Amino acid sequence: MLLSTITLSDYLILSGLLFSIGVFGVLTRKNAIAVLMGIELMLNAANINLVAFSKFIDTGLNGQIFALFSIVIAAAEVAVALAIVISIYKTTRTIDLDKEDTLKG
Amino acid sequence: MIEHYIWLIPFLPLIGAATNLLIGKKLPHAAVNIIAVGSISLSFVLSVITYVHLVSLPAEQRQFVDVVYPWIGLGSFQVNLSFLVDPLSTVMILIVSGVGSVIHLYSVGYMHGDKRYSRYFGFLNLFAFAMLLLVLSNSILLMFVGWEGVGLCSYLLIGFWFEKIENARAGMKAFVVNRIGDFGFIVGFLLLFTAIGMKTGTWSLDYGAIKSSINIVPTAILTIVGIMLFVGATGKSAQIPLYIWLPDAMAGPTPVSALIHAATMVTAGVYMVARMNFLYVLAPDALRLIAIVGALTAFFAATIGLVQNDIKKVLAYSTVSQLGYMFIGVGVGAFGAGIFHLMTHAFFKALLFLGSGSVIHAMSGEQDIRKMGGLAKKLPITTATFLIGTLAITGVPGFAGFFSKDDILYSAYISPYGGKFIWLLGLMGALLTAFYMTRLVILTFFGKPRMDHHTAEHVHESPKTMTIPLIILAVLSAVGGYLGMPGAFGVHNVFAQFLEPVFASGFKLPEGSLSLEWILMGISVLAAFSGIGVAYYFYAVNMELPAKTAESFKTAYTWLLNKYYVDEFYLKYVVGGVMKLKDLLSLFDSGIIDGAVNGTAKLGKKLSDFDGAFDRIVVDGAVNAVGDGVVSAGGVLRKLQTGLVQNYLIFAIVGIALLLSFVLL
Amino acid sequence: MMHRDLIRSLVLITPEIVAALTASVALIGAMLMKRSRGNEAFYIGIIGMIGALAATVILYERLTLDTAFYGMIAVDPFSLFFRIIAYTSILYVLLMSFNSRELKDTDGKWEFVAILSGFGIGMSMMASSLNLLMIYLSIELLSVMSYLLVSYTKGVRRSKEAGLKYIIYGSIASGFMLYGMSILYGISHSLNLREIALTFINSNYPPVTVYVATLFILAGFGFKIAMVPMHMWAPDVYEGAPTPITALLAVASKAAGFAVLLRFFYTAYISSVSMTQYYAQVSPIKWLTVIAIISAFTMTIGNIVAIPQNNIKRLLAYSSIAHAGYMLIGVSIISKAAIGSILLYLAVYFFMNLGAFVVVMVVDNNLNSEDINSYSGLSQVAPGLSAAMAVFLFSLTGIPPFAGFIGKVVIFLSAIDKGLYWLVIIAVLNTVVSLYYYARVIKKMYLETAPADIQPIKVGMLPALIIISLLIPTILFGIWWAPLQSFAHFSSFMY
Amino acid sequence: MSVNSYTVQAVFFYIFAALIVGSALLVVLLRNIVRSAFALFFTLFGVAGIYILLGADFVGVTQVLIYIGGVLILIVFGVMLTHNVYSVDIFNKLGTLVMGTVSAIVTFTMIYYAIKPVSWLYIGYKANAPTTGPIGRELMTSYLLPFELASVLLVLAMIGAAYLIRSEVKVKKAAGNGGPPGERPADGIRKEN
Amino acid sequence: MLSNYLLSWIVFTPMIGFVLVLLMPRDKVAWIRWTAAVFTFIPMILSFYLYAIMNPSDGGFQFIEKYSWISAFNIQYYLGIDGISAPMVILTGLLGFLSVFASWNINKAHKAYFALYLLLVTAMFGVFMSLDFFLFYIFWELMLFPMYFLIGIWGGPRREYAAIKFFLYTLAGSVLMLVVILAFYFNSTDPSTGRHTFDIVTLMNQANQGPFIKEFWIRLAMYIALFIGFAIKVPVFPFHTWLPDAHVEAPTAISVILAGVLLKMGAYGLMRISFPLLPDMARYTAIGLAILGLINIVYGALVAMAQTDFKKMIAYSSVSHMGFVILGLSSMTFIGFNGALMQMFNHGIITGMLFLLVGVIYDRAHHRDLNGFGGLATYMPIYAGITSLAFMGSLGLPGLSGFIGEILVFLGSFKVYPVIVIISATGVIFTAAYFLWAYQRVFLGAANEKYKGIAEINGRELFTLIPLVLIALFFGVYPVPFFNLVGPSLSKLLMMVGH
Repeated sequence: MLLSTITLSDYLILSGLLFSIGVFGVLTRKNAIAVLMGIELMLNAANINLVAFSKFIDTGLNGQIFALFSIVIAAAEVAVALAIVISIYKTTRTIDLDKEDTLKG
Repeated sequence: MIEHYIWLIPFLPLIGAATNLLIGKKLPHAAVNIIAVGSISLSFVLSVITYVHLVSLPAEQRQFVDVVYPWIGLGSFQVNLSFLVDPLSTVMILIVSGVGSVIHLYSVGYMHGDKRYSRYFGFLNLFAFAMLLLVLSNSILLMFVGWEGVGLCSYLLIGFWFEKIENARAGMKAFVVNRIGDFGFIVGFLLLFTAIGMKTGTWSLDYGAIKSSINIVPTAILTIVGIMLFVGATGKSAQIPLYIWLPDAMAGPTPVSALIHAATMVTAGVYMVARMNFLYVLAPDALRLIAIVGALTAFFAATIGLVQNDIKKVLAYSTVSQLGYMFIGVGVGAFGAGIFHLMTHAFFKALLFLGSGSVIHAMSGEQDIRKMGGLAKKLPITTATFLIGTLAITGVPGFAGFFSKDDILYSAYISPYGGKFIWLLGLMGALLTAFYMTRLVILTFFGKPRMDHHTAEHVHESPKTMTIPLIILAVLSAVGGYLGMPGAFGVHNVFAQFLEPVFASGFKLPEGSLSLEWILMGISVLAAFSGIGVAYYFYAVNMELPAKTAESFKTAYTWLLNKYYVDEFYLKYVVGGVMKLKDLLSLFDSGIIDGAVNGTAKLGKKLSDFDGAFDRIVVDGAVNAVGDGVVSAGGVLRKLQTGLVQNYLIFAIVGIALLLSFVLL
Repeated sequence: MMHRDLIRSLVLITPEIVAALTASVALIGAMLMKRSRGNEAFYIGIIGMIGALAATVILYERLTLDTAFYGMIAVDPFSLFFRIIAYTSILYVLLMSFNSRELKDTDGKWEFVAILSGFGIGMSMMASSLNLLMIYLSIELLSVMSYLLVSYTKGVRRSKEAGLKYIIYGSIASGFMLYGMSILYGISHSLNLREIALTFINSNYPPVTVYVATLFILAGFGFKIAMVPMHMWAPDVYEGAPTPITALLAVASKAAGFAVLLRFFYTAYISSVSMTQYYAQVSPIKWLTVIAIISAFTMTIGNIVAIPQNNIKRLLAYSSIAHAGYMLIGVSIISKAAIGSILLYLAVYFFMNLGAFVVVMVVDNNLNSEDINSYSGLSQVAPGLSAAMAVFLFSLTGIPPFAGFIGKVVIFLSAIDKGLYWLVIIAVLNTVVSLYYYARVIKKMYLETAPADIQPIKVGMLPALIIISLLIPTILFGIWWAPLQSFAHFSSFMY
Repeated sequence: MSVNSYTVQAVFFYIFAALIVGSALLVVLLRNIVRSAFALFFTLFGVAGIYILLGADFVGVTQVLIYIGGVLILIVFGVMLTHNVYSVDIFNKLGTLVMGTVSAIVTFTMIYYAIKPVSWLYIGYKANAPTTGPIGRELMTSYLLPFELASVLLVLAMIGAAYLIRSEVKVKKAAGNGGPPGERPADGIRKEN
Repeated sequence: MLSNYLLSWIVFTPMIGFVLVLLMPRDKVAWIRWTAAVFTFIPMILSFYLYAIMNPSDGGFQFIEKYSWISAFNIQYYLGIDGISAPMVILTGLLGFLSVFASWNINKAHKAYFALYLLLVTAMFGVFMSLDFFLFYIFWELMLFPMYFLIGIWGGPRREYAAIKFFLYTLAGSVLMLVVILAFYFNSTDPSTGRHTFDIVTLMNQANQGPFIKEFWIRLAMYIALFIGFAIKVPVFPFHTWLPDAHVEAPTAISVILAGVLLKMGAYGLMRISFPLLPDMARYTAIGLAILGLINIVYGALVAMAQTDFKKMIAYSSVSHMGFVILGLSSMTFIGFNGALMQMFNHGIITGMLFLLVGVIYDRAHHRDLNGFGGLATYMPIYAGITSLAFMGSLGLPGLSGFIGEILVFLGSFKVYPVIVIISATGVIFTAAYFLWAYQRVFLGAANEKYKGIAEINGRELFTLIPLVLIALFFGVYPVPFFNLVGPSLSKLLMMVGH
């Protein structure tokens, strides 16, 4: 039957896919906030991994706790990232990453 | 008693030289004279005492060594400052100090009024020291020290009046050519030293040590050593091919030419060959070579002498030629005859040079014989002594030259190493010598005066200090010959007999018949007189004949006048070649090596424009040269840093992927 | 959990507690003092840091070798060494900030001190954590704090641009690290490093998985120490950030990176029982060769790209990348002596690099330029300053009699002992290349004449004191470096 | 557990998986930033569902609360603040697009080859018991230090973010550093390349 | 008391001077100069005293000072001298002291100049005395950065280029040496303690060298790496291009030190480290060394002939003279070694004199173009006299010390490489040619009015020259004391090299 039981590797492949899409999003979008979204996708992928491992191979709940902390930290990161993006926007009216190349060489 | 004071002989002139050079400027001329002449005469006196002491000893023990102090002490290899006194060196020190004192006395008059008076005498004394050291030394290395020392003094004295750049250039030429000779000499004694050392384990350059172990060295090596030492001799004693410096050496003051370039220094080569007779005897091919070169030089130099117009140049070529004779003498194995001719030549050649000196002195510097003539009346003593000298050199019987030259020609004829060809060359040389000497005498002293009016008034006889030496030398030139009268005259040869123990290394000249000796003597006398006659006819009787003959043999005359263009050849090829080579190497050094060595990092180019230009080039990213090495690699990698964070991330991910693939595969 | 156990753990993290107190006092200060422009905040910060340092030294003297909080962190000489480096570098940054022209006119001085204390806590936790979660958490704490610090001068455009680049690069790097950790957790079903080592011993997993997990984690650590594939952020951020913060990044966060790298690899990938002086590897992968390759690339790229630089901070950024490369040589030699040599190098690197940045700050304060050309003729105008800079630069090149040479020699010693000749040859050639750009600065200072209009440089009392306090160890440890050697050797004991 | 509960789980898994992957692609590919922010909502919701499926109920709820409630709202605010109508988000240069896809594919292959060969040590069936209690106990005992540390991180992050955003207070003293406050005079010198 | 810390006193007295000079106010130029003079005079006198109380018959190391410096790596502060290093120490002391007077007319930043100068002197003493590889390397590198500044700041027009080139060349060489030192360290076992050691003396006996470096290829690679490090210093043919630039641009006093002492470190390194530690390799590569020596002699002489800059000519002449040293060393014979060491000592004295003389003329005419002078002998007779003596000594005229060195090298190496010696003997001709040609262009010829009122050599310059002239003459006439001093150690070295 097509709908056989869901094994750990299915979850892992799902998180792998999500991770790669996140990477693609980060590398191709020009808008800074779009990049932040990409980062969120990557972190979520990692969390799926953690929770999946916690269910299938770990007696304790370490994986889930790790995921919890990761969510918290992600929140803090987004806050700081947005603060920086907006403060740039206030002075230069653009958050296009291609314009941010004065420091180079 | 004298054995322990031998070192005083060379040492005295050294002290004289030191005082004159250091404080001579402040001393009055008189004091300088006393120091200079005094020191050389004192060493002459000591030499005489040594001679007397030596003669008092029985013939076999006439040899002793005076060791002063250890010069180089390297364990097994010891070189001491030690002097060997034996008949040969005694004769030499007598000649050197004797003729030297006479010339020192003469120089007092000649150099009168020169602004570097004390320096001149300092150098002259220094020369005497070096020459005495050369002849008295007991090891080849010490002889080499004297050898270079005299080379130095000849450089300093030739270029004494260095205001005129030609004199300086002549001095340098002399030193460099000598140096080329010394190169040969060094190689020679290096080979000898190593050959003996390897064979016998005794590492020494003393004559005694060498003589004792010479016979186990293979003759092939000995021949090479002989030849290389002779190369050194050609450099010092101006034989073909290294004679070119002697004619230019005439740029120095005349007493210098007399002492160094006639009597003593140039004879060093002959002395060396004589001293190394025990080696040369075992290397017959070397001897044969010496004889041939000697003969060629004798004839060749005489031909050039024919047409020279400068009084000193004529005498210079005559010296080269006479040295040729000495080398014939030693070359054919008649070492005694060679040394005897060396002595007689020292007397009459010094006399001739000093005579020409007083002529030049009188003519206030004029040296061209074509502008002279008719000086006999004004310079009676000079003319008389000059005449005696000429008679001696041309080999007129009764005078010194005749006996010594004849002895050489005779031995050349009968010796196994000589042969008819060498004798013939010697004979022709004698004829030409007679010709050019007579030409010189006639053109200088007789005939109508050809100098301009102004110099004519000033012609005057030289002062007493100059004429006395002339007279002394004239007497010696006349009487000197009788010392070594050849056996033909029934009386045993005092000189040869005195030197015999030194050359007693088992080589005997075959006994030629008495009649042969007489015949040869007759032929040589004939040659001398015919030379004089023809010259007399050319220049006294039929004045314009020389011009006509010069006209008819145009090319021959110009070739002779320009000394066979030998100097030009040397300048163009030897000196020119070296100059081109040095420029090539210098270019190579600064261009290629410098560039190549730091070319890898292109530091050179980058370093050279190390200032703003460098930054400008790199800052605007124009990496100009391909393969600019490390510095340009920096520029290229730097451009990867585009400023876009997304590019950085791509680089990171690709980097990790590459690492993974590298590790896994 | 028995409260006696809790107290013991709390005692073991007293320095962090002191730092947290400082942060809270700073926050209170922020509220009360209403954005004042005065420097009171820095005094509080300095007192706090000195307190933390004192606590650390006391712990160090008590020779503790223990874990705390259920094995979350290890408090051993190794971690205490890094805590000392952490709090000292923050202390120096605070001292520098007194005179930093960039930070003078910000109104957030109190927040600055708070964030710095947070940075300190993050760094010491990084050095001591034995748990993957703790490692991730402390790295995140450190990173977020440094994102804030880098873009602290909000008036300056390039500082915000640097901050943006830094946070984007950092988040993605930590994303990769988290993913790597999750896989490692999957394999070894435990977050504790020691247990991970046991799983490696007991079970063997396909090398591919272990490689991918390790490389992803290495990406995270690599970002912190700016090693080659993960180094491209460093030049821009070092140039953009205010100079004291650049110094902090170059010295403190790099040291923390090495701490967590060493802790992670020497606990998880190596069996604790080691017969020979070399530890036995347990993991199925040849991670040593990976580190060696990275070290070679890091050194070479760091040195080569530094040559054409014109901005002094950018040049020092590449130079610090190169120095990361030299230290990585030590990491690729798994022996106790190797750890000692890295710690020694870190200490020496701390003095000379920090000193160089202080001088850069002083010059920037006076000439308002970070361009190397503006250094020409500095020796005539500020002889003392340029002499100090020359000493720091020569020491960075590794010329005796300065401490930099000793650092390099000690690392080369252990490398040659292990037979890594090819790596040492590369390092040695890099030293010669590095001379090129360091000497260029010295050349500018000494061999060129100052432009006519250069006004005299006033160094100020505090920066002078700071420079001297860094100059003395750089020279002293070049000559008599036995104490430093024993300190580093002793600190190499790991739980 | 009857056969159908497995199948029900499988069905839900595929629904959520499709939801996640679909909306993730939308987030990344939509040109308009606002629509992609909205797509992100669905992704996060899907992930929460997955957590519930895996029996991590507390984590699922946290995900919804913090991620969707907090982070997503923040992002939407960010978008609104910086989204000026006339700057259409034109497409990226072809070069970065290509490199982006290549890197994504490379990353996926790395992950895929890491996961595929591993034979995971399953611990057998673990019932989906409520996890809030145990997590709370774990947080207060073995994970106490990370808990405290996370709190320090959050506080300081908020303080820092607030500092970065607030506008400079007008400098009362005649500091005389004219021009826009904080903005240094044209730092021409800095722009050297 | 003094005698058992003598070596440390010699090495570190200049350091005391260094500190004093730094403390002095900037404008007290006279004080600074005289402190520098005093603090180089003391080590010179101590080195003479050292020679006096040294017992020459024992070839081993004397005045040993051995204290543990960094016990962690078994690095010792180990000083000692023997017959080979004693002359070098005396030479350093002498030239170090005299060059202070040659730098009397340094015009800018006197304090920095003399401070760096004293540091340089310490480094040089250190190199010749240290017997611990690590200490040797520290002193070897310590000499680098003072030289960089001394050339870089007080040098001629292209000083920056010359300074950085000197620094890079020497650093590249010494960095190679560092790798070899570390390799030796790890493959050595100190018999007494069983630990690794940097101690050159223990490394000298092959028993203490570990297994790893017994393989032929490794030993050859190490020997060549060491050789390159020393060859750059000597300098040997392909690595010599830094010398002319460094000499031309360096101020007079520094050229004297550079030529007089620094060049000897390369050769000293060969004798102290390469030969005893890797004797089999030394023997194996001796022929190569001889050929390089030959190239140095002939190539150096010819290129010197092509120079128009006085100092550059002398620089290339140094390349040529050091070629003799290399030839002597390659001969592996007792006479050859003595010749090489003698030549090192003479070259220091004579080339030191030459550079001082160039300094005299440069201070007056402010240019060094050989063709630019002419006829100076009439205006400056004393100067011309001393220069002619220096030239004669340099071209190897008997009676002066130069000759002894050269002739012994020839005598020693002829047995081993007859052809090479014969070709390098031609060098004697070229040397004579370029020196006399230079002498003629500068001094002889018509009096040149451009230099009408040029001042004769003054007292201070004479004071620096006279001692050197006397030593050159003394060792030319009576070199036995030198050979007694050097002989036993050289025979010990010879035994080590196994001939």
